[in-house]
Amino acid sequence: MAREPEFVFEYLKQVESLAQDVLSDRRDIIELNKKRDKTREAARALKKLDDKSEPVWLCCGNLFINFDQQKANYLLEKDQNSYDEQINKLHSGLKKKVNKLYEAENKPELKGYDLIPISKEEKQSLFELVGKN
Amino acid sequence: MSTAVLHPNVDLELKKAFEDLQVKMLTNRNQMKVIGAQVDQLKRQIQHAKLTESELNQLEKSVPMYEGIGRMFVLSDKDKVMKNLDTKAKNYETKIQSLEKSKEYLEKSLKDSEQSLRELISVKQGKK
Amino acid sequence: MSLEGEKTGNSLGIPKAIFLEDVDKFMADGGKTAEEVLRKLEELFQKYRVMEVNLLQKKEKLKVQIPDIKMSLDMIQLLKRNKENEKTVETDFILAHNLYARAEVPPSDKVGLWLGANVMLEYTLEQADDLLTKNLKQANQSMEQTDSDLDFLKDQITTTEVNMARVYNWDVKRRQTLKATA
Amino acid sequence: MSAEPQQEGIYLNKLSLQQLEQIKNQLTQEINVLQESMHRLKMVQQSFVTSDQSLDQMKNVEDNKQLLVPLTGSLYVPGKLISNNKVLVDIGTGYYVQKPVDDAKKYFEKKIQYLAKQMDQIQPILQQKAIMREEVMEVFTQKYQMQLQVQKAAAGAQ
Amino acid sequence: MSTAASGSKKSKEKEQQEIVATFQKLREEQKAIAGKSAELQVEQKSHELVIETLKEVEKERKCFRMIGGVLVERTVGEVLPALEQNRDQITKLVENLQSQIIAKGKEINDFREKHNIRFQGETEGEQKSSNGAESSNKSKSSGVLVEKSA
Amino acid sequence: MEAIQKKFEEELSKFQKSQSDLNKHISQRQILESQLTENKFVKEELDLLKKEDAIYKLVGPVLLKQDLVEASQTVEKRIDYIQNEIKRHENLIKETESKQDSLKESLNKIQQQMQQAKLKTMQK
Repeated sequence: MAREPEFVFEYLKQVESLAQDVLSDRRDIIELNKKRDKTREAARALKKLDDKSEPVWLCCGNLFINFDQQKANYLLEKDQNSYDEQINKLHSGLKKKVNKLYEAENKPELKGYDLIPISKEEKQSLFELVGKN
Repeated sequence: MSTAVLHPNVDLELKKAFEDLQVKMLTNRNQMKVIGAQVDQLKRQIQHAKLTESELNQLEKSVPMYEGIGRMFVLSDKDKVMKNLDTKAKNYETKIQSLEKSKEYLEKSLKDSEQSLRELISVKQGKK
Repeated sequence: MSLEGEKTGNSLGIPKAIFLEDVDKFMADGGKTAEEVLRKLEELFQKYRVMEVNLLQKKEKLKVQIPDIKMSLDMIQLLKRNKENEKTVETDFILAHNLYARAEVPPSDKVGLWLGANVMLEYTLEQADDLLTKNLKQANQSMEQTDSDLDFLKDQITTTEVNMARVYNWDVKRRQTLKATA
Repeated sequence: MSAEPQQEGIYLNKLSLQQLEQIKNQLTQEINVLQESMHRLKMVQQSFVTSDQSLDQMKNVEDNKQLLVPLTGSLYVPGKLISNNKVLVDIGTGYYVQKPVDDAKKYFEKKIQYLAKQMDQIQPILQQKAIMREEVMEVFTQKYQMQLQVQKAAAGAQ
Repeated sequence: MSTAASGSKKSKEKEQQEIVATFQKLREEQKAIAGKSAELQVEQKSHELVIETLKEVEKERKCFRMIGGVLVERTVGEVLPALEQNRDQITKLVENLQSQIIAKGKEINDFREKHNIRFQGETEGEQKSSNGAESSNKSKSSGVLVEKSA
Repeated sequence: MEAIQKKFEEELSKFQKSQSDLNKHISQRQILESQLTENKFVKEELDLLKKEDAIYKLVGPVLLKQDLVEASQTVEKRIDYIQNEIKRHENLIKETESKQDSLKESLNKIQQQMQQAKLKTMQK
């Protein structure tokens, strides 16, 4: 009995941190997807321009730099590829993480411990007492 | 605030005048506080300009200098920089002067209101 | 038995919060009152919170710094190419909030890097590249370290919270039995 | 100050300590929110003031003047100004307009004024809420003292 | 309830309020000094970093120094001593502020003992504030140098 | 008794859900309002432009030149859209509020029933 609370507690912390990790990766993917879409939209807009000789301004952080369209297209493509790469990398990593989390959440040997709700209640009652949340 | 002059059963005219004065005092005092802060800020900026001048004065005339405009730095020279610092300080001075004037005005108008309230009170008391 | 462990396992010397396995035994040891222990735990908890705030600030700073270094590195690459091709670049740069001015940047080997403390040092493109690359690496490492410190800290905070709850409940139970036997 | 909203004073007197505390907390929260938005508005306004001032200074700079161009927050390169008395202004929602310096100045001055108006609208509300909170606190202490005395008297009577 | 009694009660209550207000003012003052000190410490650190960098560089290299919004073009050899002087000044200021914090802490503790002020619950707050220097790392990120994560 | 309890809990959770819906709609309306102001500002600015001023639109990372008519139309369309969205959200807010009122009422009723039931058992 002596080891059990600590064991369960460590396990809970582990699940929590895994879940956090998965969540933040998902957020990153969404962000990157948005950026990729925007870049794609920009590339399409460039293709529609009538005058191919007119240079365009590309946003680079704090500034806009004048590029000829060919160069601009090249840079946009490069950006898109880099976004794709990052997204793919995150995706494959995420799959593993989700599996690990799923596994951890369903650890059969942990069934039957009713310590989880108790510790939550404890926490709650204490928060009410200390007035924190 | 001299609440002592007020009887529990003052007439409404006096009460109204008194309340108006209180509101005026509050807004005037706030405005004066803002002006005071602005003046302090300007004084600090003058101080800053003077300090910069004295630091730069120690340098040779030939040392290249760039003036900061927004985020960029524009090539200039010592004479021009010094002249600009001077005009800046002078501008701050004139701003301070005009602020002091509006402060004086606020003080005066507050005094006038106080005076007229006092007169009103004495008239009322005279009646009794 | 102590509430704080050794200051290891992280860069800041954050003391580890020790999980109270056996509250009965812990409380019996040395005859502490629940109030005392709770106060100590609360102190520890606050200490962690202060550290957490500091780390979060550090992280925010890095979050600004890292993209800036990355962008600077991109710019260095562009300047290098322009120098090779003898190309002048035209740019609308940010002059102030919502305001851009246009400038021409001729090919050049020299740039200024803002070091801090009101000092900007001139670098050749190659030198700037080296310094920025080094700094980016360092900043990334620092970010990783900060993240792991924050993780560690979060763990300690949770442990402390649970410890507080356990001691508190232990005390409630104790009072109840006291009442029942009285 | 308590002379002003008489009715409110009566209304406050009828409330319990707990209710008063609740009102106080709510007012504090509202004041904090307002103060924060004031602060934000002031910051934005200040940044527009800087833009406006930068334009003033820029008017005195000839074209082709040598300068150090900020490429990022920490990287500067030597370059030349070719603004030609025109600047690019970010007018929001992804639109940028290139216009003469004087027109740009007008734009920023309008923004500054708009923000000043916004702040002028918030300021009196903030003041009013602060006064109200003071009143609530005053009534609270009065009531609290009274309750203490009643309790004491009751204890003495026993 | 006699008016006389409530009157004396009121003055006592007022006195109490004033004591608390003074106490809080003292703590605010200490906090302000601590904030200033923390700010300067950040400045001190950035000076150290820059000095370290400049020391490893040729003395003739072009180096700009900003003085009151004006960027002055100089050399490393010229900027370095000025910077070191500046750092020494900051160090002195920080030392001065630190002793001020300690003095304030003593003043606060004396005041507390004199008026027998007690905190609700923890003694922790008093501990922390009398030692003062909670670093409020103001993020000032215009530099390119990165602190080592040590 | 148990049935009433269950009914109470059901209604309560419905109430809580409508409360969170309401908050969601309100915050969404706020976002829309600020978007509306920003777009109106842009429209105002576009209306002030002179012929020689150049307009650009940021598409992804590219700044593309646009003509005034096109830009004005786009912004106008956006304003229309946002205004309609605001109306939609206002209606939703009203709906949710009235739904909440009726839920409140039924909760009150159930509570009364519960109390009465309790009294009866106590009297027994």
